[in-house]
Parts: sequence; C-alpha cells; structure tokens
Amino acid sequence: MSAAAVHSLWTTAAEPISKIDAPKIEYGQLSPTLIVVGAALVGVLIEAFVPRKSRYYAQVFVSVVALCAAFAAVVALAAGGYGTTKAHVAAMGAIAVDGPSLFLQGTIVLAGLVGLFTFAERRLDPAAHGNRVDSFAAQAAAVPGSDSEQAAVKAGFTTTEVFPLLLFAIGGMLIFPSANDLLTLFVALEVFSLPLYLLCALARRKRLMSQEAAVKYFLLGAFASAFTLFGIALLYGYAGSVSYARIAQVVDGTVTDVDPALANTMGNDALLLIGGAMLVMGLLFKVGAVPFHMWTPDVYQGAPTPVTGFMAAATKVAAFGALLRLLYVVLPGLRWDWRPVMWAVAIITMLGGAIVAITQTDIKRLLAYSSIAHAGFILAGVIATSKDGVSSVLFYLAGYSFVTIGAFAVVTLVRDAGGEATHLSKWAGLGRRSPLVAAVFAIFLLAFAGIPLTSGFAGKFAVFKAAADGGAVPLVVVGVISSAIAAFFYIRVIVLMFFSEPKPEGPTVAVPSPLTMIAIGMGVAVTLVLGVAPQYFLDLAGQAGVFVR
Amino acid sequence: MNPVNYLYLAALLFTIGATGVLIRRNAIVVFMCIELMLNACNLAFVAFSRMHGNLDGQIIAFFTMVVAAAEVVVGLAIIVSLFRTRHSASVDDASLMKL
Amino acid sequence: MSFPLLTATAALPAIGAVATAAVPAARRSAAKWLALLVSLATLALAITVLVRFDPDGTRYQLTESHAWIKDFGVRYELGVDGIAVALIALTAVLIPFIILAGWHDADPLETGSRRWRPTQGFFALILAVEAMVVISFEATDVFLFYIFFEAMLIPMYFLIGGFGDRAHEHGEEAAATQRSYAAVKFLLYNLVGGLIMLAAVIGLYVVAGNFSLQEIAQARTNGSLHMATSTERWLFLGFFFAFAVKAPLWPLHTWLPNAMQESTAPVAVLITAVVDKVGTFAMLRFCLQLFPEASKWATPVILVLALISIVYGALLAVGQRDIKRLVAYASISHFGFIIMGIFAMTSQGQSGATLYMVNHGISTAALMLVAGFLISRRGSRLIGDYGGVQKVAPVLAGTFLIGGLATLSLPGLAPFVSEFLVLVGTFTRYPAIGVIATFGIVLAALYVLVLYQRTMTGPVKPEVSAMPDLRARELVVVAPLIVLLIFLGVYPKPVTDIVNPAVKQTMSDVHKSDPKPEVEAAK
Amino acid sequence: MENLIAPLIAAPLLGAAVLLLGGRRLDRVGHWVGTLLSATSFVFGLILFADLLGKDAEHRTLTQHLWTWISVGSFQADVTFRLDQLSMTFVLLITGVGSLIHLYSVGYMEHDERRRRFFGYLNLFLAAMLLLVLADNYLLLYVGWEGVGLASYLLIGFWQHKPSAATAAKKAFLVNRVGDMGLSIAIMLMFTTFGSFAFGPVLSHTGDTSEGKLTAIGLMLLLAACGKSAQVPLQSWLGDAMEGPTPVSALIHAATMVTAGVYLIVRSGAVFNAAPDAQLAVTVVGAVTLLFGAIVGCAKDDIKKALAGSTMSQIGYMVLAAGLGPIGYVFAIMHLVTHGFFKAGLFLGAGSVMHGMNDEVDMRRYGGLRKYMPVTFITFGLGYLAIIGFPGLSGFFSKDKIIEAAFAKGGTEGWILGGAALLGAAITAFYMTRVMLMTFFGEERWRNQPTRSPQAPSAEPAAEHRGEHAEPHPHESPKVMTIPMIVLAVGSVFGGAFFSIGDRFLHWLEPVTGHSEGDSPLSAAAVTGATMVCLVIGVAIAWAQYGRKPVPVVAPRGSLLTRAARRDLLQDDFNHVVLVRGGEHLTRSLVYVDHTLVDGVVNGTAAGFGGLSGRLRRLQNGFARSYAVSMFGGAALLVAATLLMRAV
Repeated sequence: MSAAAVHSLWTTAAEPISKIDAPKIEYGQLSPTLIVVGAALVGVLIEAFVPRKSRYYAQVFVSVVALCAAFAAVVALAAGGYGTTKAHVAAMGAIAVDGPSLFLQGTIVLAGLVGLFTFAERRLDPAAHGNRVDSFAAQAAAVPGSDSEQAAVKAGFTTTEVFPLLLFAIGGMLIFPSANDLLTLFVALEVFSLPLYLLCALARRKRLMSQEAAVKYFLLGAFASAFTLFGIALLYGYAGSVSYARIAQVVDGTVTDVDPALANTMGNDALLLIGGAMLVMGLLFKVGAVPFHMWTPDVYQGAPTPVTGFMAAATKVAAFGALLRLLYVVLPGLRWDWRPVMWAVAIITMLGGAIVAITQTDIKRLLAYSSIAHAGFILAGVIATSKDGVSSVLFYLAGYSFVTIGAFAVVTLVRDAGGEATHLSKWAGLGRRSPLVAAVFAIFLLAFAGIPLTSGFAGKFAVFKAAADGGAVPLVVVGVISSAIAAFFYIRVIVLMFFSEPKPEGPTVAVPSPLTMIAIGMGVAVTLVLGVAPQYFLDLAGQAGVFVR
Repeated sequence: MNPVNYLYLAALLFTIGATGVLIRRNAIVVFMCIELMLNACNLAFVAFSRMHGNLDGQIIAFFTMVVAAAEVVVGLAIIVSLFRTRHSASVDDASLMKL
Repeated sequence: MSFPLLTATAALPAIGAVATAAVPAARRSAAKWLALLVSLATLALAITVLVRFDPDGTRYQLTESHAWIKDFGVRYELGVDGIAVALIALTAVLIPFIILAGWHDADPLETGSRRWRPTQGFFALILAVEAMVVISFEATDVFLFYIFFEAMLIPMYFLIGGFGDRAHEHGEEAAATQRSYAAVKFLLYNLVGGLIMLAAVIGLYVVAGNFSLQEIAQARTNGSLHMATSTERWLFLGFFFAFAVKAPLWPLHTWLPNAMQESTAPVAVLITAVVDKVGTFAMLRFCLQLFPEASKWATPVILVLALISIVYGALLAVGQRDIKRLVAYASISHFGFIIMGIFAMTSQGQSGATLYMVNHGISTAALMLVAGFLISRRGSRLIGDYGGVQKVAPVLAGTFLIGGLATLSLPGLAPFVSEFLVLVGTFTRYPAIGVIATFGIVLAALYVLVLYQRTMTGPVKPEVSAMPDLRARELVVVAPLIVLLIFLGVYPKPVTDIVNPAVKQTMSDVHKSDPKPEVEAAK
Repeated sequence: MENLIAPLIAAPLLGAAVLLLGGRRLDRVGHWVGTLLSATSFVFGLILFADLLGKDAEHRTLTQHLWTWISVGSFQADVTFRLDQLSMTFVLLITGVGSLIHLYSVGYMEHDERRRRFFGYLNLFLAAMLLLVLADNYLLLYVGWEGVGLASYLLIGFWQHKPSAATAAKKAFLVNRVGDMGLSIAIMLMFTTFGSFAFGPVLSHTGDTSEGKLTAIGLMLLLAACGKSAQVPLQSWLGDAMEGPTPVSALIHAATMVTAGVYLIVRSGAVFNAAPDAQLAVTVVGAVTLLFGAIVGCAKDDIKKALAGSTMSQIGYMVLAAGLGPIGYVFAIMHLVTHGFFKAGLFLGAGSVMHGMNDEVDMRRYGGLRKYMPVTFITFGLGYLAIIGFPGLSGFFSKDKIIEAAFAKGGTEGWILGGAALLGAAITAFYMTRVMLMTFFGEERWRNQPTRSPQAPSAEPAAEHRGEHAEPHPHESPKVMTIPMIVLAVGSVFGGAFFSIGDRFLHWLEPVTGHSEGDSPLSAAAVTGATMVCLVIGVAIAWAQYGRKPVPVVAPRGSLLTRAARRDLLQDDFNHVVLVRGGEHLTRSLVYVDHTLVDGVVNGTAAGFGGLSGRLRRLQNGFARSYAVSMFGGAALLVAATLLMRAV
C-alpha cells in the first residue's frame, strides 16, 4: 500500500470536526415510519406505567390510532406525488421515498392493522378464571406448566407487550423496502426481525412448540443476517460506499475513483459478486425461498397463529420490497449475472414448495409450504427486470398478504380442547358443521390456487405476464405446472371440509369478536375485489412501479 | 502490513463462525459463533474503510455492535426460556416440529 | 347502447344462484321453485336472443364491449354468432329439465348443522354453472372466456363431489370417497388443462398485446399481426389441450366416466350435455380463428385421435357393467364425432359438429335422465341388477328405448342428421377416416341394444317387480326432450339456418372451401 | 294427384302414433284402428294406381316435394316422394298384403294383452316401408331403410320377456346395421362423386364418372341389400327372426321388408349397369344364397325356420335376377311380388297350424292335419304348389323367367348361374314337399304327445287358455284368419299368369327398369323342361323320404351336411366364435387397458409426486442445524453460481 494513500488517510482523519454540517431530515416524508415507531415507544411507556387491567385497551387503542395515522400519512404522501413526480431520496440518502416504498408501506401498514386485530382477539380462548385472554402467553417468562404460570393465569395476566413489539416490527418493515443504503437496510432488517423472534415465543398454548419455533427462527435468522452483513461488507469493500446509488454507479462503471491500487490488489468484481450473492441470500431467507426456506414450516407452525399470519404476510412484503430495490437499483448492471441464478432459485422454490406441500397433514405447515411456492411465483415476477415486473410483484404482494392473514385468522377459529385444531384430519366435514367458515376458507384456498375471479389469479397472471414479456417463458411453464401441483393440495383441504363425513369428536368453530371478523372480511373483500375488478389497483401498482435512483 | 490480510482473517473468522453454527449443539455456543461471524464482518468493514480511506466502514462497525447487542438480549431471552423449560440448551433437543 | 341482452342472459342465472343459496334452510321447496323459475326466465331470455339474432347479419351480434382490465388488455366483450346462439339455446333449454329431474336428488337425509343446506346449494350451483357456461359461449374476449372456462370448474366440482346417488352398493361411506375421488379427478384434469391454456393465453398476450378475438383475428387476416410458425403452433397446442381435456378427447377422457358415474343423473347430464360443449365450441371458435395455420397443421393428428375416441369409446361402452359409465363412454365416442367434424374443415363437417353438440345434448339428456329415474327406483347402477323392466314400467322402458335409439342416431331422430353430416363432411376430404368412423354406428347399436336388452327385456327380476312407472314430473322432463329429438330429426332447418353462416365464416378463417364433387350433377 | 302420396305414408304413421301414445283406453278398438288405417293406405294406393294407368307409360312418374330436410353447403337433402311404376308396385304389395295380415293378426293376437301395441308397430312398419319405396333420394330411403329395421326389431322382440326373442331382435338390428353402414358409405360416395344423392342426378350421370367409383358404390349398395334381404354373408339374422309372432314373419320377413334389398338394387340399376364387377358380385351373392337358404330349409324341423330358409333362397333368386341387369330386373320384381303372395300365404298357414297346435312348431310333432284344418290345408297347399313352380301357378312363371335370364347371361357365368338356379328349384321342390308331407300327411304324431313348445310356455297367451301339457286338439282357425289366407292363395294361384300373359308386368315396369332380351343358349322351352324335371326329382325324393316311411318324432342324427344345415351351415357358430367371443375379449381387454394404462399413467403421475413429496419431506427433519447446513450450502451455491455466470 502506497505511502500517499496512508498520508491521505491520516489527513482526512485530522480534518477539523467543524466541517461536519448538521444532517437534514425530511421528517414529513418519513412520517409513516416515525409515527409507528413513536407509537411503539409510547407502548413501552404504557407497559411501564399503566395499570395491568387497562393496559390491553390502552395498547390496542394506541396501536390502532398509530397505524391508521401512518396509513393516512402514506396516502397523503402518495397524493402529494411523492410516489411519482416528487419521488426522491430523503434523510441524506438513507431512505428512498418513491412509488414502490409508498405502495409497500401502505400495504404493510394495512396488513399490520389487520394483523393487529387478530392479535387483539380475546373471544376465542375460553375465559381463564373469568378474565378474557388472547392467544399469547400469560407470562412468557414463566416455565410452561409451572406454578408461576398457573399463578399468572389465575391473576389473568396477558402479555400486552406484543403490541409494542408488533409496532416495532412494522416500523422496521416500513424502513426495509425504502432503505436506500445498505446500513439502513441491515438495521431495518434487525429492527423488524428481533420483535418477530420474540413474538414467536409468546404462544399461550403449545408453548414448547412456540419456544422451539422462536429458537429456530432466531438462530437461523441471526445466521442469515450474519451473511447479509458480510455481503454488505464486501459490497462496501467493492464500492467504497454503502449507498445504493453509489454502488450502482460503480457497478455501471460511471464512477471509477476506487483506489486503483486497491482495484488491482484484488479482483473487485469477485467482491461485488460474492457480496451481492450473500446479501441476496439474506433477503431470500426472509422471503423463504428454497433452499433458505426450511425455517418457514416449523416457525409458522409453532408461532401463535396471529403472529404467523402477520409474519407470513408483512415479512414477505417487506423482504420482496427490499429485494426489488436491491436488484433494480443497486445491481441492474449485474442483471446478466444474477438472472440465471434467480431463475434457478425461482424454479426450485415453486416446485419444491408445491411438491412438499402435497403430503402435509397440519394446516399451518400446509400454508407455510404454500407460502414458499408463492414466493417462487413472486420471484418469477422479480426476475422480469421491467417496470411491469415491479408493478406485478407489488400487486401480487398486496393481494397475497390479505388472503394470508385472512386464512390464518380462519385457522384461529377452528378449536378443540387443546386450543387450535390444526391437524387436517380434524377439519373433516367442517363444511357440514359451519358452512360459512368453510366457504370462506375455501375462497382463500381457491385464491391461493389462483382460480379465476380471485386475487390469486389476477396476481399470478400479472406476474407470469411480466415474466413472459421478459422472455422467461420456461419460468412461466414451470410456474403453471407447479400451480397445477399446488392446486392438488388446496383441493385436498376443500374435499376434506366438504365431502368427508364430520368426525363425532371434531373441533368446534368459535364465534369470534368483530376484530377477527374484520380481518377475515378484509381478506375476502380483497380477494374478490382484486379478482373481479383489479384495474384500479393495477393502475396504482403501475404508477408505483418506478424506483428513484 | 497489507490490510488485505485483515480481510483474509475476517473471511477466516467468518468461516470458523459459520462452521461452529453448523457443528455445535449448545444453543449458547451456536449463538456465540454467530456473534463471531458478526465480528468478522466488523473486521472486514474496518479493514475496507481503511483501504478506501473513508470512515463509513468504521461507523458501520459501531452500528453492528449495537445491533449485535440487541440480538444478544433477544436471543438470550429466548434461549434461556427454552433452557428453563427443557433443562437443556441443545438445539437438537428442540425438534418437536418436523416433516 | 341498447339493453345488454347477453349480459342479462348470463347474469340472471347468476343472481338466481345467489338468491337460491340464500333461501333459508327450512324452505327447501321454495328454493327448488325459485331455481326452476329462474331457469325458465333464462330460457325466455335465450329465446329472445335467438329471435333477435339475424343469421344473415354480421358475424357477431348483440355485441357489448366495456373496458375491464386495461393492464391485461382485457375487455368485457360479448357477442354471439350462430354457433354460440345454438349452444346458448341448448343450455337454456336443458337446465330447467335438469333442475326438474333433480328435484329430489338433494333432499338431505342426515341432518347436519342447522345451517347445512344441501338443497339450496345444489340448485344454486346448477344455476351458477348455467351462468358461467352461457357467458363463456358469449365471450369474444379470450381472457374473459378463459376466466369463466376455469371458474366453471368450481361449482361443477361441488356438484360432482357433494351430491351422489342415494343408494350405493358399498354403502354411503365408500360412496363418499369414490365421489370425492371423481370430483378431484375432474377438477385436476380440467385445472391442468386450464393452466396449460393459461400459459398459452399469456403467450398470446405477449404476441398480440390484447385479447379481443375480433381484433386478433382481423390483425391475423390483414397481416398486421404476424406469428412465427412455431409460436402459433405452441399457442394452438396450449389452447387445444385444455379444450381436448374438457371435450374430452382420447386419451384425456378418463375423468368423464368417473365423474358421470358418481354424480347424480342430472349433474351427469350437466357435465356431458352442457359443460363439455364449451370445449368443442371453443375449438371451433378460438383454435380455428386464432391459429388457422396451426389448426391445419395439427388436423391429421387430431382426426386420428378423434377416430380413436369414436371407436375406443364405443368399444368401452360395450364393455361396461354400469349404466352411467356406459353412457359416459358413449359420450366420449360422440365427442369424437364432434371433434372429427370440426377438424374435417368442411362446411358439412362443422355444421354437422355444431348440430351434433345440440343433438347430443338433448339425446344424452333424454337417455341419462331416464336412466337416472330407473336407478333411483332400484338403487343400483349395475346393468346386471335389472331385467324385464318393460313389463312393469312400459312407459319408462319406452322412453329409455327412444333415448337409446337417439344415441345410436336412428334416422328420423335428431342425432342422425348431425352424425351423417359429420361423416359426409369428413368423407369428402378424408374418405378412409370417414369409412372407419362409420363403424361407430354399428358399435353404437351394439351398446345401446345390449343395454336395453339386459335392463328392460327378459323375465322380470323380483327386485324390479314392484317398480312404479314414470311419474308425472318425470314425464314432464322426458316428453319434451323426445318431442325435440323427433322435431329436429325431421326438420333441423331452424338450427342449420342459424349455424350455416357462422360456419361459412369459420371456413373462411382457415382459408378452406368444400371439395368439389367429381361430377357436377346437382340440378 | 301426387298430393295423395304423403297421405299414403301418413295414414299408417298416424295409426302408429295413435296406438302407441293412445294408452290403455284404446285397447279394445286399437287393432281395428290399425287395420282400418292400413286399409286406407291401400285404398290411396289403388287410387294412385288408377291414376298412373290413366297416364301413358312414359309419364307415369309423380313426385311430391314436402320440405327441405337438410341443407348445408352443397349438401341438399329434400323430403321428396317419387311414385313411379316400380314404387307403385311395392306400394300395392305392401299395403295390400299388409292390410290382409293386419286382418289376420286381429284373430291371431286376440289373446295378447299388448295387441294394441302390436298393431302400432305394424303400422309403424308400413309407414317406414312405404317411405323406403317412395323416397326420391337415397338419404330419405335410408330413413325408411332403418325405420323398417326398427319396426322389425320391435316386432321380432315383441315378446320381450322371452330372452330368445330379445336376443333375436337385437341380432337382427345389428346385422342390419352392418348393411346400413354400406348404404351410408354408398351415399357418401355418391355425394363426393355426383354432389348429390337424389335418384335423378345420380342415376342419370353414371356415365360421367369412372367405373371404379361406380363399382365401389355398387358393392356398398350390395352390402346394404345383403343386410336387409338376409343374403350371404349377412343372412344369419333371418332364422332367429322367426321368434316374432307369425304375422310378423309373414309380412316383414317374407313378403315385404326382406325384399327391400332387391328394390334397392333394381332402383340403382343404372349404377350396376355401368359396373359389371358389382353386378357379378350381386349375381354370385344371389346364387350362393339361393342354394344356402334352400339347403338350410331342408334340414329344419321348425316349420317357421324351414320357411325362413325358403324365403332366403327365394330372395336369392330375386337378387340373382337383379344382378343380371336389364335382362332380369323385371323378373326379379315379378318374382318378388308373386313370392309376396305365396310366401305370406304359407306363413299365415303355418301360423294357423301353430294356432291349432298349441304353438307347436316342430313339424315332427305334426302330421295328418289336413282333415282337422281343411282351409289351412288347401291354402297352404296352393301356396306350396306356387312356390315349387307348379305349372300355371304364379311361382312357375316368375321363377322360370329368372332361370332363363340366368342362362341368358351367357358364357360360363350363364351356365353356372343357370345351373345353380335349376338346382335351387329342385331343392325347393324337395324341402317344400317335406314341409307339406310332415305337416298335413302321414300319421298323427301329435297323438298322446304333451306339447313342449320350444318357446317359453307363456309365449302366446293364447296358449295359456288351452292349458299347457295337454295333448293338442287341432282345429281350424277363425274366419278373420282364414279369409286373408284364402285371398293370398288366390293371388298365388293367378298372380303369375295374370302378370305374364301378354307380358303385362314387363310393359308396366319397363319404363323404369329398362329391359333387354339376352340371347339364351337354351330355348325357353328347354329351360322350362329342365325346371320341370328338377321339380319332379325334388318332389320324388321328398316323397321317398317323408311320404313312404313314417317320420320319426325325434330327429335322426343325420348326415354331416344335415347337421351342419340344422345349424345354419355353422355360420352362426362362426359368428359366435369370431365376432362375439373376439369382441368380448377385445372390449374386456380394452376396459383393462383404459383402467390400467390410460388412467394408470395419470394416477401414476399423481402417486409419483406424492412419493417425491414424501421423500423431500424427510429433509425437514426438525434439527435447526441441518436447516443451517442447507442455508450454508445454498449460500455457497449462490456464490459459486454467480461467479460461474461471470466466468462463462
């Protein structure tokens, strides 16, 4: 390393501090995130100061208000043209305020709101010692089955911390897709991951499974984020900066002021490629793409169902948002390197998810695998690398998230003595006992299967169309085949519900409070609206299809 | 000394950490290995920032430490509760859910 | 913008379906009557369509067009040509009879929850199917067609899997499992077909940029839209596969016997007489219009497959021990004729094929519904369990025989006209195939007469000795069908007049004209 | 006047509709309604006949266009009727004989509770048969063609509770369908060749096309004729068809329907004239069948089956004649008419005998019946004389002419065909004499013989009245049955003479069929002489066998030929082994294939995915570390692949 370089380094360090000017933050444009995170902090304070009895109401109130406000803010920004004309990079290059981020933030906030309703549901579990309880542990710290737990239950404790945790997670998710430099990306990743790890561990029933899910999710998540971080490091090494724009320029070759000495000491394309790959891998883990999917079924099964629903929906949205931005803004120059690889990933994800799902016997695991298959479909759209690709993915995500939350909300309703009856055999003849619930669930399944007149079909069509336009015809064919395979197991469930005789000691269907009803109703509504009259939302996604650079 | 060597070291540490995650049973140890990987990243960041002659990397390193700390909090909470439930911190014991 | 007649024709049964489903559990008969009335009203609308349609007018009439999904290039475009009108009429005519025939098929035996309303569901689903079938006959937008072509599967699926024959040789439990097997098989076959078609639909969009049948066809003719030969062929195959599954064409047929065997007779009729027609109709409308060259390219293979279907289906029908399976295989044979007629690419062939769709609908309905009445009396589908029925129930036997004679296309009954047209149409261009296909008429006679002999003639079996003859309701179902069969057999002009111009159009789409006779002897 | 053609068909059709839809309330009058309507149709026929006679020979063709039936592109089928001398002849035969047999049936079916429906079917048959002969194009003819097939199916199987009857009916329809296949293919050929299948265009343009085409058409028409007229190789159904009530056998399977094939060939004369090979085929079929039927007729003990064999053979004569071309057409038709008289008479006689013998059909259990049923004896006897061609009776004229014509064909063909015809005459004489002797002469073998009717006991409810196992009390049949027999007897006596004196029939038919005198190597006299000789020989042998010696009640084993003949010369056995068995095996194996192969592939695929799923599933073994391994591996692959992409 040359002396000059050393000298310059020292002098830079010796610059007087006064040169650093105060950062300029556009609070208005970051308001959605700020509102949510602020509310989360309020929630923490509530936990600290509000008496136990009224915490639940306070928390729910704050969260609902916050999320509504956040959504309003998103709408306002979009209306203000920040999604299209005024799209730009805010917070000194840390956050991009543009179409995709606003669309995704809107989706996430809404999904979060619906998820919140399922969190707040307290009618399903039979009242313990006269106080109504939700699906979260009375006292997470208490050992399952121990006296302390008994006491906690008797005292009617509930883990109201879930609400701030949820808000934190949402906050992180709001930043994730709009992060405009790798550091923000990483921090956001952790900010929404850590609360989720905790939430997974908080189930009221089947706590062992819940804790196991949390451990697996946490260890694997941390493992993956380590890769992400190393990837970031390498990219930083390659470009000398972590800002998307900067890296993109270096990749394009528009900027070449990387230290030439450095350039020839190591093949920095290797840095770029390896770093990119590891970074992408971290995101693929979050979206649950094969072969980084293996946490999904276990975690989905073990986590409290409301958490599963929220996680399945919102995490996918956020992660795909980030992936899109990464691939479209940072690495478009590498298109020809990553496209084939992503092809492969998409293909094995679609097929793997669909095939393994065939033999599942637990409804939550089934949905988990189905979500993997869907990740594959969405990847097909991501690969299109066209404006259509972006908007189709956005549309798909919007539709998919609500169907997912709705589906898991239905799962919370079907219960027997041991809590939720998630084993498929128990769903036999559900259609006879309570046709309405069965019908609703059937609608969700059909949407998953992509039957016309449901959001699933519109989304699938949009994605495949974009892919085919992008010349990925084989991908479309595989997608079609795997949706055929997938159809098989969705239909299996429907058969089970409607055509098989109800078991005498089968589960009962709990009558939920309006909260869950809203969640489910929302799911049905979105399914049908996006299925029958998707044009408005397609337009929305279409306008939102451009990233700011 | 050529800072590139630090990178090699970082890569090495990272690999060691990853390997540890793959082969060790005790959740705590696994977790430590992950921390090791994070530290490897930090080393890389610092090394790169020195090469590029800008401070981004070093700042990122601080961020990473904070994040890692937060991770420790959450992680230990989870692992400890698991341990108290099962009286074992082996990740292999936690395999109720499979197939 | 006049009154949207076509939309109304499709919407009415749809609304009716919702209304029927909403009828409270206690008011079963109300639901039945409601469904019947709706279907009759729909029939009225269909007749108005028939009247308002001018055979010599423009190709597509009563058209409606509204923007729908701009981003997919999808418009809500309806319009009917002669072929569609004929088939809509067929559908609208058959549904009331199907409803009437299934009057008691869905009366619940066991009491599920208070909210379990099989009867309402049954009739609602039938109406839903009608709505979707009608609109897919009307759609002139490929995407619109595709949507209902697929969506149709869902109600059909519940009809097959949810409602079966009352008595069953192996008890209700086994029946349920077999039913759901049949239903799933039906759904998966058609879904796979549909999904492969989806790929082709997307491909079509990539190539053409929109889905309007007329625009694409126009662009193809005036050359502004060029398709690479291979592309066209792949797309054609994608479409054709789906239609061939639906039709069904050998070797994609095995779902049909299961489905028809397990479902109640009215539903079986719904499948083979109404829903499957969408497949053959779509071949005529979409395959030929969108991919004329590819269609001609594929013709030889398709003709051979159709030929196999004809002979193979008939032979298997001979070998069946189950009445409904027999009818199912007979239908497969008949669909072979239809497809053969379509791809013979002669006006006789295609008019014959269209006519065949109508006639086969009616004749199968007659045969299958009477068979259903028979089965409901004895509680068995096995041919061997019957014998000497004509002695105790002469009217039933008589109507059954007429249905059978129609199925073997006896001259004087409607199916003869269409079958002969198809044969002639094929013969004029492919003599060998025409001749082999003619063997089908012998085999048809074989399976029909064997069926009749085993069930109706011979000494009276004790089990059937107390069998009542057709009841009033059942007569009301059968008699009109038989009248139709005879009328269209003696005077098919009303249908042919509507169909011929449309067929002429299709022929010009594929740039084909009838071969000239060797000697111009016609006066 | 042509407007009377439609009513001609409509009357019996109306009858069929009324009787079949009318329901039980018509049970008491139904049979009279049916008879009346068929008679009406006969009257219409006579009126039209008179009208034709009024015109001069060249303008004796009436056509009536009702409506356009099918019209697609150049495919044009009209519902148009054509009444010329040929069809007129058939109309009179059909309606005349038909009405008589209706009348006869009134008595014969008296005790059957389904008599109304029987008459409905009879009327349906008349309508279809009339349509067949009056159609102006082949497609419309085809309608009648299958219509009579249907009627015959219904009537053969009229006693459906008898499995044998049901089977016979099915067999008849199926064999006919094979023939119909030929007809439909012929029609298609005509359409592709002439662009039409109406008699006019087709028959007037035979000159404009290749002989090959015409030969093909001709052969297909022949196939059709074989089916309908029970000619070898499609003759097997006729014997079993005797399961039907006797009047049916008389009307459909003797007088009218089975002769439709002859009508078809004669009607299509123009085609055959231009296709010698096809003609040859026709003559061969005719010759073979006339011998085949005759031989079968010799061996049968069932009186109806014996007569059936004879029918087959007589039609063989007609077909032979028709195959000879213009030389033979007229005589074919003439023989057809006379045969219509005497064969119908014979069958009615047989029916009358059965009526008096508790439905016993086995001639070995008859004998000496002449004094118990004189009218039957006399009418039957006259019919007998007519058929064997006793000089002066109708059979003599018509058959003699055919034999002449056969020789007139000239060349070796001529000799062979003529010889066959002569031989046939001899055999005819033999088996008819045999029938006559066994039935009406000899000792009364039915004495103390409880009847065991081969048909199911309750076959004809008439039997039930007379109590089953008692010894039969032969008695004459009621007037309503005997009168038709008498009338037909008269016809069979004088018909031939009436037609031949002054070649009336020839001149009547010539304008349609054309006629040419062949140059026979033998003089007419010689042929007649030869025929007489054969006749005498035949009668003599029969007398020697059945007249002098008593007839054993139990049939002797008989020679190989006899045994073969009893089994229709093993033709049925052949069918059974080759077609029925083979077919069964084919279908059964196909069912298997469909289940295991076609369906199996699909189910197999599904199962395959299931298995794959099951296997992949095991990877999800619940151990977090193995998940980590897959992630690590995945990451490695991802990196490697990305680098690889750049490398290549």
